[in-house]
This record gives sequence, C-alpha cells and structure tokens, in this order.
Amino acid sequence: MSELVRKNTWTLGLLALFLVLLAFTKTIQTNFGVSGLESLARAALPFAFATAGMAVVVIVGGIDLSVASIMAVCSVIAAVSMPVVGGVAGILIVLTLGTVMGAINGGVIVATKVPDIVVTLAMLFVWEGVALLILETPGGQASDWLQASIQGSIFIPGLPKALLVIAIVVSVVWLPIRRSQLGLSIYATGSHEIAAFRSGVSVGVTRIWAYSICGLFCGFGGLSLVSLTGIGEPVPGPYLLASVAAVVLGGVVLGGGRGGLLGPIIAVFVLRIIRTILTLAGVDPNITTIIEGTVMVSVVMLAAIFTYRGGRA
Amino acid sequence: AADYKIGVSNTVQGNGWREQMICAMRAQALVEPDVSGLIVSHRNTDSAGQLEDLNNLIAAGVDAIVLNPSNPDALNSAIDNAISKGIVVVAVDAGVTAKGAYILSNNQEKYAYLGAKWLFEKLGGSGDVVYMRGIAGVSADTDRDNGFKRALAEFSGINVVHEVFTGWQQDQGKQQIFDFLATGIHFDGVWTSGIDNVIVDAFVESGAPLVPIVGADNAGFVQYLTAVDGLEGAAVTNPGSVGGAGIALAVDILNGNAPTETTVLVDPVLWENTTADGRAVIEAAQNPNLDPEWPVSVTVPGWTDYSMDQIIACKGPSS
Amino acid sequence: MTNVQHSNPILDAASIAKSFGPVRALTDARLRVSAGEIVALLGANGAGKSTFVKILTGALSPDYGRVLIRGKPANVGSPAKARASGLIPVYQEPSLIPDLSVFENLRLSGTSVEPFLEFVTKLGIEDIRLEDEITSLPLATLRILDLGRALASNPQVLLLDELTAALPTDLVENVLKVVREQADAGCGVIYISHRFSEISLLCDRASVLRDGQTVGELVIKPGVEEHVVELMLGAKIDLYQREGLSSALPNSSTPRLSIKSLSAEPKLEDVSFNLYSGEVLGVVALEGQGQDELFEILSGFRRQTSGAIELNGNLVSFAHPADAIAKGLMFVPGDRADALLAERSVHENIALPFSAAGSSWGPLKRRFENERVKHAIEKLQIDTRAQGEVRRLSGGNQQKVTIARWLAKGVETLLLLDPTRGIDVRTKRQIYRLVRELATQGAAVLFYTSELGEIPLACDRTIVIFNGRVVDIIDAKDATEQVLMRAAYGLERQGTEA
Amino acid sequence: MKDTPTVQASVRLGRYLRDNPVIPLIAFLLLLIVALEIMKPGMIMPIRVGRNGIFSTFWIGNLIKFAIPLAMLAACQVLTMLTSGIDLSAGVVATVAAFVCATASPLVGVGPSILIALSAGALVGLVNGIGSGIIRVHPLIMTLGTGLIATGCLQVYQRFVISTGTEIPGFLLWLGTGRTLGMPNGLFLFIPFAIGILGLMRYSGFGRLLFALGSNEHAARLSGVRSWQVLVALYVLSSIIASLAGLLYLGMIRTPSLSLANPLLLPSVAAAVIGGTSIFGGRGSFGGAIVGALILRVIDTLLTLLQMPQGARIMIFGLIILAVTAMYVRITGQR
Ligand SMILES: Nc1ncnc2c1ncn2[C@@H]1O[C@H](COP(=O)(O)OP(=O)(O)OP(=O)(O)O)[C@@H](O)[C@H]1O
Ligand SMILES: Nc1ncnc2c1ncn2[C@@H]1O[C@H](COP(=O)(O)OP(=O)(O)OP(=O)(O)O)[C@@H](O)[C@H]1O
Ligand SMILES: [Mg+2]
Ligand SMILES: [Mg+2]
Repeated sequence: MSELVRKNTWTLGLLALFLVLLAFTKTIQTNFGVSGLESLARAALPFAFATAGMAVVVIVGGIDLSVASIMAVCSVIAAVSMPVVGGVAGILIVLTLGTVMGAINGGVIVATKVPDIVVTLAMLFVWEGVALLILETPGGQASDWLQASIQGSIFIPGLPKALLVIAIVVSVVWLPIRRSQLGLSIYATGSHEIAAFRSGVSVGVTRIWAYSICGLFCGFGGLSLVSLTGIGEPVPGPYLLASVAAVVLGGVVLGGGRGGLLGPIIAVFVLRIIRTILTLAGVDPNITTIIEGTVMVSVVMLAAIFTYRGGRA
Repeated sequence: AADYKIGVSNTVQGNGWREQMICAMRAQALVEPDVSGLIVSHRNTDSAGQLEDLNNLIAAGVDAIVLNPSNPDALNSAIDNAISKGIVVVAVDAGVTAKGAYILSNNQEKYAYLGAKWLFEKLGGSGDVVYMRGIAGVSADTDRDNGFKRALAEFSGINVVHEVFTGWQQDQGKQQIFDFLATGIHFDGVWTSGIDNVIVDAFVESGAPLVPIVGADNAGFVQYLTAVDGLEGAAVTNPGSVGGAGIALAVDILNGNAPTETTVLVDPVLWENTTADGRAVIEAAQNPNLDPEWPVSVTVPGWTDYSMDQIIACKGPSS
Repeated sequence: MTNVQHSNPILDAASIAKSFGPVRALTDARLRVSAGEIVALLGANGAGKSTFVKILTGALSPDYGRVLIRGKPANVGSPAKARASGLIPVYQEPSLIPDLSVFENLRLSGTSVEPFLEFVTKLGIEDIRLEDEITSLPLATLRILDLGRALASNPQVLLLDELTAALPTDLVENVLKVVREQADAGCGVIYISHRFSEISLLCDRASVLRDGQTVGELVIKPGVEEHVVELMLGAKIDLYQREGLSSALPNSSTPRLSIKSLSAEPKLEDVSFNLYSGEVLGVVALEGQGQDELFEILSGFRRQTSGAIELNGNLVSFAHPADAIAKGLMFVPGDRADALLAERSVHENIALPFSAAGSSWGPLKRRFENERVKHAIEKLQIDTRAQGEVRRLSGGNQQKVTIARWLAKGVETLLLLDPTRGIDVRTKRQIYRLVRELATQGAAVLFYTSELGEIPLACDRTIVIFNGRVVDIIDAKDATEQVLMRAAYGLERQGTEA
Repeated sequence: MKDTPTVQASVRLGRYLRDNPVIPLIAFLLLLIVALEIMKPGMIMPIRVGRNGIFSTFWIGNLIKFAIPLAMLAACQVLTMLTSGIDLSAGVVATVAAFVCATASPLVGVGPSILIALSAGALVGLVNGIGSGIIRVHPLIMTLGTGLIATGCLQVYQRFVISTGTEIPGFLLWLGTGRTLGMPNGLFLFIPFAIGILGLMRYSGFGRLLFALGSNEHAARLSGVRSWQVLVALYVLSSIIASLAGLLYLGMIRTPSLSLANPLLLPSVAAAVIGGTSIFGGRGSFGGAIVGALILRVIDTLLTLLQMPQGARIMIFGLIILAVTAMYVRITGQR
C-alpha cells in the first residue's frame, strides 16, 4: 500500500490539487454545483482523449504533433457519416479510421526512420488537409443520442456522464494493454530502445501499436467534439499544446518509459478548472492567459524542485 | 438603476478587429447605467472551447451573454441552457441558429457583395481579379464567399485568376501577393478579405503598377486610400464596434425593450476614393492615431453611446 | 596453431564479415562451440569480439557469412529469433530496461522467475527484490541480473561479453563457478574477457581475433598465455613486468591530498589517508564499500556529511566538478557512458575541458588544442579509425578517450575509478606506464581497480577500504592477491598491524 | 546475406553525401525551383521581359527576403535543440519585440524603443534560461509557458497604447523592404548574423558546450562545465535572436499586429529539423536550417500558385516536408 502511494505521489498530489481547486471554486461561487461539474467534465472530454493519446506515444518514446489534426478528421468523418449510416456505424467508422491514421503515423516513422517529431509535424498538415477535403466548412450532423450521452449526470447527481465516458473508455482501452506484453513492450521501448530490442521486443511493431492507440484515442476525441458541438469542424482546435502540457504536468517523462494515463487526465481537469475559476472570478481575460501560463510553468517547476534528487530531472 | 452582470465570449485573440470589438463592449458596458459587471472570456479556441466558456459564464450567474460565435450551429446546447435559465443571449458579428437568441451582426454576405460589385464595375465589367480569402472552413469566410460569388455571377466578364487563403494573417497575405506578382501573370484588381494595407505595401515596394484594391475599413488601409498616389480602392465597413451594439441590445432586452425581430443586421457601407464625395467621407473617417489593424468605424450610430476616448481606454465597468 | 577436434559443435559460425561504413569490424571470423565446452574469444580492443557476439545473437546483421546450429543453417535475424534458437547473450553494456522493475524485465524476455532467483542467489546477490527498479541498482548488480536472466533462459550457447569487467573479485569467483557448472550441464559457453587469470581458470579453448579475422584456435593449458598474447597483438609482450620505479617519498613533504575522517551516506563511514605527489596510491575494495562515494566527493559530484579534505595543507570543498578541476583534481569515472559525448568526435571529447570555463566560451584555440589532443591520442594509442563519433569506437578505445581528456588538459591529481575495465593487455600496460610517468612528473594518482593483480604492477602503496573505513595500508611490493583479498574481506593481516 | 563489401563509386558518392548532408538538401531545393519554373514558366528566370524589365531578380529577391526571418527563428531552434531543448516562445518573442518597438517609438523615440524591445525579449529568454537551466523544467513546457505569459502581457500592454499610434523606425523599413542590386537589404543583417552563428557553433567554446550538453550532460559536468550558465546564456541569446528577427519582420510587413510572427513558429521548427537538426540534441547544422527555410518558402510559393482546394495544398505541404526528411535520413543514414 505505501509502495502504491510512493509510486503515485505525483498523481495523488495532482488529485489533491484538483480537489483544493474544486473547493476554492465553491467558495468563490457558492451556487457552483452539479451543473458546474457536468460542464467541467464535458469541457475536459476532448482534452482528456487528446492527452491520453499523447501520453501513450510519449511513453513509447515519441511525440505526436498531429493529435489535433487527427481529431479534426475524426470529427468531420463522424459528422458526415452519421446522417448517412447512423450513429453506431458512424462511431465504428470513426474509431477504425482514427486507429488507421495513428497506425499510418507510426508506420511512416518506423519505415522511414525519420524522427517522430518530424513525421508527426508533417502529418499535422496532411491530416488537416484531409479534414478540409472531407468538409470544407463546418457542417454535418451528429446523432442526437450521441449528444445526449454526455449531457447531465448518471446514477447520482454530480457524477457527470462525461466523466464516466472518459473513465470507461480509458480503462477499457488502456488497462488491458497496460497489463499485457504489449504494454510492457511500450514502456520498455520508451525506456531504452536498444535494450528492448536486445531483449527480444519488436520495437518497430510496438511503436506502430502505440501510435495506433493514440489514433484510437483521437478517434474518441473527435467523437467528443461532435457530441459537444453537434457538427464537424475541419479546423483543428487547441489540443496539441494543451495535451503536451497535460502529459508533462501529469508526470509522464518526455523521452519515454515513465508515467501513466491517470496523472495526465487529472492534469487536464486541473487545467480546465483553473479556467473555470478565472472566469467565475471575472478576471481580465488577458491576465487569464498570463495566469494559465504561470500555473503550468510553476507546477512543473515545483515537480522539478521536489524530484530533483530523485533524478527525474 | 438595475444591476446587470454581462458575460462576453470571443474565440479569436490577437487580431485588431476582435480587440476593437472587446474594447467596444467594455466601453458600452461602462456607459450603460444598468450594467455593473462584465466578465470577458477572450482566447483562441474552437467551438468546443467556446461551449466551455459559455457554460462557465452561465455558472458565474450572468444576466446576459454577448458572444461572437465561432459557428452558427455548434453552440446550441449552451445557448439553450442559458435561455432556459432566463439569460439573454446576443450573438454579434455572426449568427447562431439557437431559438430565442438575438443576433446583431454585420452582414458578411453583403460585405463581400458590395465590395466585389464595386470592383467589377470599376473594371468595366471585365477583367482578371485576385481573390484573397480568410480562413478556410470558418463561417465568416463562407458567408463572404457567398456574397463574392453572387457578385461574380452578375459579371460574366470577370475572371478569378488567383484564389488564396491569407489565414487573416498580415505576413501571409503579403508573402502571397509577392509570390503572385513574381509570376508575372496579368491581373486587373484585388479583392481581399480584410488583409489590405500590406497588399498595397507589396505593390509599392515591388514597384508594380497599382490596380484597384478592395479592403475593409481598417485604419491602415483607409489612410492609404487617401495617402498613396495612384491607389484606386474601396473600403467596406465592418465595424468591430458591433460588439458595443450587442451590449446595448442586451441591456435593452433586459430592460424589457426587446426588438420585434430577433435578427438585426448592420449593413456595411462602402467608401471609395475615386470620387470627390467618396474621398470626403474617407477623410472624415480616418484616424491616423489608431492601431492600423483597428477598423476606423469605432461606433455604430444609433446603437453605441461611448466616446472615442472611452473605447480607446478599453475599460469596462469592473476593471 | 593447434588443431582442435570438434565433435558435433552446437554453434558453428564461419566467414563472418561486417563493415560499418569505412570501418571493417570483421573480415573473416569463425567460431565453434560444442556442448559442455567453454571457449574464450580473445582479441585486442577493437578486434571485433563484441561485433561478433552481436551478430551471433541477432543484434546486428552480418554483411557476409554463415551460422550453423547443430549442423543446420540458423536463423539469427533478430534477438528474438536467436533467443528462440538457444543463443543467449550477456552484452557488455547492461541490457536491462532502466525504467522497469526486475520482474517486468523478466516478463519482457519471457524468463521464469524461480530459476532466475536461484541463479542470482547462487551468484552472490541475495537482497534482490523483484519490484526494484533497474535504475536504482548499482552496475555490478545489473551485470549479475543480466547473467541470471541469461542462465534462466535455458541457454544452449551462452555468450558472455566482458561480463566480469565491472565486477569486484568476490562476485567474479561466483560467476566463474556458476558458468563452469552450466557448462558441465551441457551448455556451450563463449567467454570474452581481457583477464588472463579468468581465462586460464575457466576456459577449455581459445579463439583469437585480430583485426576482424580469426587468427588462431588453441587449447588452454599452462603457459599458453604468452602465445595467446602474441596471436592477439601480433607481437610479444611481458605480462608481469612492473612499470617504472617506486618514486614516492611519503614522509618527506606535506601530502598533496589529505583526507580526514570523510563520511557520506550511505556507505562511506570514516576514511582518512594521505596522497603524496609522485605516488600512485591504489585503492582496493569489494563492491559497494564506499569507494564510489569517496571518488564522487573528491571529484566534486557530491558533498561529504562530515570530515575534511586538505589540498597541499589547505582546507578545500567542492560544490561542482568544476571546482575540483580548478584545483587540479581530475576524475575518470568507472562507467565510460558517464564520461563520453557518444555522438561527438574523439577530438571534441578530449578537448572538452578546454572550453568548460565561462572565460573560454570564445573562439577555440585550434592550434593549441590539436597539439595536445594529438599528443594524448598517440600516448594512449587510441584506434581512431572511427573517430568521427566516439560511440563507434570499441569499448576499450572509448575507455582510453576518457583518460586522454585529462592527459591533454594536464593533471596534478588524477582520480581513476577502475580505468582498465574492459581494456586489453597491451593497453593496460600503456595505462600503468602512463600513471607511473605522471607520478614521476610530480602528479598524484589515486587508482581504484577491481582487478587485484594490477596493484603491484602500477602502484606504490595501496589502501584497503572495508565497510566505509580504511582497514589497511599495504606496500605494493607486499601486495600479493592473497594479502589484498584477505584485507578486502576485512580479515586482519597475519603478523603485522595496520 | 549480401556480397562481400567492395568500395564502388556509388558507395564513395554516398559517403560524400553523408558527410555533407547540406548538398542533397540544396539539390532538393533546386528541384523544387525547377518544378516551380515548369509550373509558371518565366517566373524564376533572371532574364525576361515583364516585371522589372530585362534583368529581374524579383523572385529570387523575394524568396530570400521572406526566408531571412524564418531562418533567424530557425537559428533559435537549432541552438536550443543542440542541447536537446527547444524554444517555443521564439514566435511570441519576435512578435513582442516588433509590437513593442512600433508602439514605443512614438513615445520614447526610435533608439530607446529598440532597446526596450530587445530587453523585453531578453527578459523572456532569461526566464526560460532560469527555468530550464537552473530549475530544470523541460524546455518544451518552459518556453510554451513563457510564450503564453508573454502573449498575455502583450495583450495587456496593447490596451495602453491603442491611441499612441505606431511608428516603424526608418532603418527597419530600409532593412525590411529595401533592395540593393535587386537583393533584399535584410541580407545586410542576415549575412553577418549567419556567419556569426556558424562561427559560434563551429569555432567557439560556447558552441562546443552546446553540442556537449545535448550529447551527454553528465559527461559535460564531469569535464567541469557548469551547465546552468550555458543554458541561461543560450536561452537569452535565443530570445535576442528572435527579437532581432521580429524587428526585421516589422520592417518587412509594416503592420505591428499582435500575432505578427507567431505563424513562423512551427515553420521555424520545421526548417531546423529539415536541415538535419536532431531534437534529441548533440547534432545540428545552421547551414541546413537556412536551406530548410528556403525550401519551406519555395513550397509555400508553389502551393500559393497551385490552383487546388486549400485542403489539398495543406496536405501537399506536409507530404513534401515528409519526403525531404525521409530522403535526408536515407542519404545520411542518421536520424
Ligand atoms: N556501429 C559502429 N560504427 C562504426 N564502427 C564500429 C561500430 N561498431 C564497431 N565498430 C568498429 O568495429 C571495430 C570492432 O569493434 P568491436 O567493438 O567489435 O571490437 P572488440 O573486439 O569488441 O573490442 P574491445 O575489446 O575494445 O571491446 C572497432 O574498430 C569499432 O570501432
Ligand atoms: N545499436 C547499435 N548501433 C550502432 N552501433 C552499435 C550499437 N550497439 C553497439 N554498437 C557499436 O558496437 C561496438 C561494440 O561496442 P562494445 O562496447 O560492445 O565493444 P567491446 O568489444 O565490448 O569493447 P571492449 O572489449 O573494449 O570493452 C561499438 O563500437 C558500439 O558503438
Ligand atoms: Mg567487446
Ligand atoms: Mg567491451
């Protein structure tokens, strides 16, 4: 048990920070309640999926600059296909194509031996172009039940459906993989590629898998965008830098091999609630930008100061 | 006086037009006696992010929301939620499809149509034009494209030799026109979606003969219309101060003076420098001290009540 | 060249060739191992031994050649396939995944836990916990875990590349014992080492590589060593000649370095000794007796918890390695990966200290540097065929670069932490000669070695550290391996008092 | 298994290209230019009738002109990437410098305003350096954060100078828009700058330390390098370079917008990596980055002139970047 706590100090610290911020929100806006939580969870939805995907590729030792663009492609595919083939088929198409796009990213990286950051930087443009080719202007239509599926709470008021969606998707996708040989290979490849190769891991295949998982999460991210807005938008949203920030904030080490998905997702919630607080407090929007940047930097600074001796830096 | 708290949501930051819109909102809120607070959400984001901001504003307990929507259809869930809580919603600059929301918008379709029609007439109904758009996939750009196409359909002799997206970025627009000048391909006029003064600069710097240019009423361009020798052109008004008008409308509605129609379109006006009358209008409108990216039409007559100094001070009631 | 009978070799590789760009690492290498046989693979630094092992185990693919397993053409196209054919390596660099636990590393390579634990215990590491993360373990432990994992993978042929180079004497003994047992149980073993004592104790046969070519295969028997060296180097060399003269006059002057009751967490308890200019002072200790902490403190990487360091009679303390260097204390770490800029050239690696201080950020002094660097390269006879990137040098030549750096800069006090790790006989001699020469010129050298036989060859005196304290000071001429061994285990010397 | 190795002419050529990776990049640049010429005949030709008469360097002058600020920002990326860092605040810093300079000029005069602009940039760099060099925050997060903070500060600042008007210093205009012998005056800034950076990387102790830190920081410490000093100096230098690029860009575009140079950030990273700089540190070339910047500009031109849907243009842009780097990796055999 204490071992568990020690290994997850950072995640627990983030969770504590989130709860403190939540309590603070309540004090500055006393009627912040169920609907506030629900909208917080909804707002976190696309960020959480982008971050989960980014976390997986960072763990394998790479980075995916094209997450926001893949999400845009997925959102337009969803919005275009759902009126034609229906919601369920639309979801399956989107998730499949998301995974395929991720696999293409990974495949190109492995086949060309071009560094991850360069390939995905190029793919950022490629996928954005694809999104614009599919849908030149915002449009399409998401199934109504999909939009309803993330509205409101379930079981008890204050347990937002959107939160449950994040929890279920991430655990159903990631937990079995994390426990499997593939999960081990992902961490091994990120930690020390040569040693992993010498231990018998097919590092190329492992990478492609990691990028595919990232693509799958981006598929969910795209679906959450259409569920939120009801339409598909071809222009990528601000998910790239936000997801990198959340991944690092969540304790995943850039360079690979360390960290999990829970920390980054909590980090997403921390970043979202900071924005909520700043809005509720009526802070000048320009200062909001300054505060968001400062919080991001100082949380990571604190992490660096505390873990300096642990050799994480 | 009443004690209204108004929320503002905007999704593009760092562009002169939007900055003017925000300042107009602040200034109008300041002069409205019934407004006690203004909460502004102002950042670069997509529709999903704007939904987040709208929900946060609702949670903050505002009485009205004035927003510049990123998309007409995408925000319905939050707007419906706001209206169901009795919050007045006013969309400025572009429309929204949600029922019960008021729209006070510059007529973008007409904006493009006016300017394009002037240009095509100027060219005598035939010639080659360069068409410089905004951001692909953004609704204002789509509306303007519709207006431009409508004008184009009326002039069969006009031919678009080059169509390009500037991304509403000054540097990109300038690079692109330089690139096109370098091809040596002949053209007779330029229609540009608000990235305008740098286009004139490009002609002057490269020594290329000036052709008629249609832009917006940005301070920089309007000044060029009188100052640059040989430049024939027109500025179509697209006041960012429509934001201030949105605040005024919201207050009217809160005070029970709702207009009969939910949609109010502010029609653009065209200022051209080829006639004496036109030049006089431009002379009167321009303001060399203004940030060159700001539209010179800092007020919307009949709607806004603040002074020039107040919008430039850019101070709202709570700041 | 003795011809050896091969009855049914398990592994039979022939005509192996491999080039890295312009560097021809292997031109015509061959090797056969039968069940139950331990074959030494010998060669000078850069001869191609590691490349050979990597090819046999699928980590590199050969340009040319043939590999047979039990007479049939073998597929060793990847580490996984080689593993499946029973070819299990322990590479020279630790190949465990740093961020995973011991258990996860075992799971990754599909190794069963019980035999692993059994082997590791037998090898002398008892306090291992499966949930320990690899990064938290010392190098020697990693080597044992690597071996334990290999042994537990049911090897048919075990390939051990300089496994013992980083091990202290006690662990080496265990390794030799376990490897022998494994061979007796029918496993073939390929054993690479630069230590003849181990070869003659352990191996049945030797195969010698020179410049990428197998130049001889012979049976190990007493007296064969001279012959092996001649084959390896293409020249004769006297293995046991003591270098230079004892030059130190310990009691005649103030010591260069005076260490007083130094202690530091976790291992260093209370160490005091004097180091005089003109002497080479050996340090003997088993694994983890505090010697690492001692060297880290002296080189400015960490601070002591108590105690004092006096330099020429003045109290000093170092907040950063730069402070130590400024005072003339230069450190060569045990793990060369810690000291080298792997992707940079040999020249840059050696010249790095010239630019370190803020005052030397300006233009490089090319002429000055070139001269010094060239001198150091020649002095240490570094093989510069692949000098564009240090990582392409063989391990031994990389090791030499770490020393060459300080030679070029000019040393007053040299702190060497196992500098002959993985170095061939000729180079070892060069290093002994070098430290003697430095001492004669007035430098002071602190010389830790894991190979006890080196003490009488290179040092004037030696201190022995046990449990974080200096337990003995021994004159080099009395320092036989038995004497050192007893002292290292904390046993008192017969007759004399420390 | 393949044949015994023999040294053939093709092998030797391959080796030569590997040692001089800028050459295939330049070849690719020329290829793109030829494609451009085929697409719009007469465009790049120095001799033609038409714009600027018989002898025209109009196109090549433009190409270079717009590549200069990009290459300068790419220098920020190359230098920081050498230490396995990155400077994501460079675009914002350039914008800040430009905006501050243009708006402060009418108030305090040209000289002081340029000083203020450079100091504002250097301040951001100092914070970056302290954060990543001393507190050891990952440079990606650090510079991203300071970029956000600087953007916010710029927005706040902007509200105080709405009515002061703007003034662009005359010599910045001369640098940004003027031409000498058909070539942009920006070269008067850029050529010394490029020589300085190339010299810094290859012939200075500081440059050597950048490579050393990116290759193995522990080893550098062992050799007596105080890495925090190097990193602080590096990030300040990077920000000063970015500020200079911003000032030049101000002279070129002549409209101090609040996002003036921000769109150059991603291309500057692209130019650096196309030019063979590794984000993992220890390897990089500014010469390559300059060629990278030129390649990006030519692709831009190519795509501006291609009449096809915007989506397809963006897509092709990405595919060409991919193709260049893949080819580069194939030829040099390094990643
Ligand atoms: N990846 C590589 N690139 C270039 N050259 C290489 C590479 N790997 C090995 N070499 C070269 O091949 C030769 C043989 O190297 P190898 O490591 O096999 O030697 P070795 O016999 O193991 O030497 P040592 O005793 O020092 O370990 C050396 O000259 C080395 O520099
Ligand atoms: N994955 C890899 N890619 C390229 N080269 C590699 C790789 N792994 C090892 N090498 C090279 O293989 C060569 C062998 O290195 P190694 O350190 O094993 O030599 P060695 O023979 O053990 O040296 P020594 O006997 O002196 O310790 C080195 O030159 C190293 O750079
Ligand atoms: Mg070797
Ligand atoms: Mg070795």
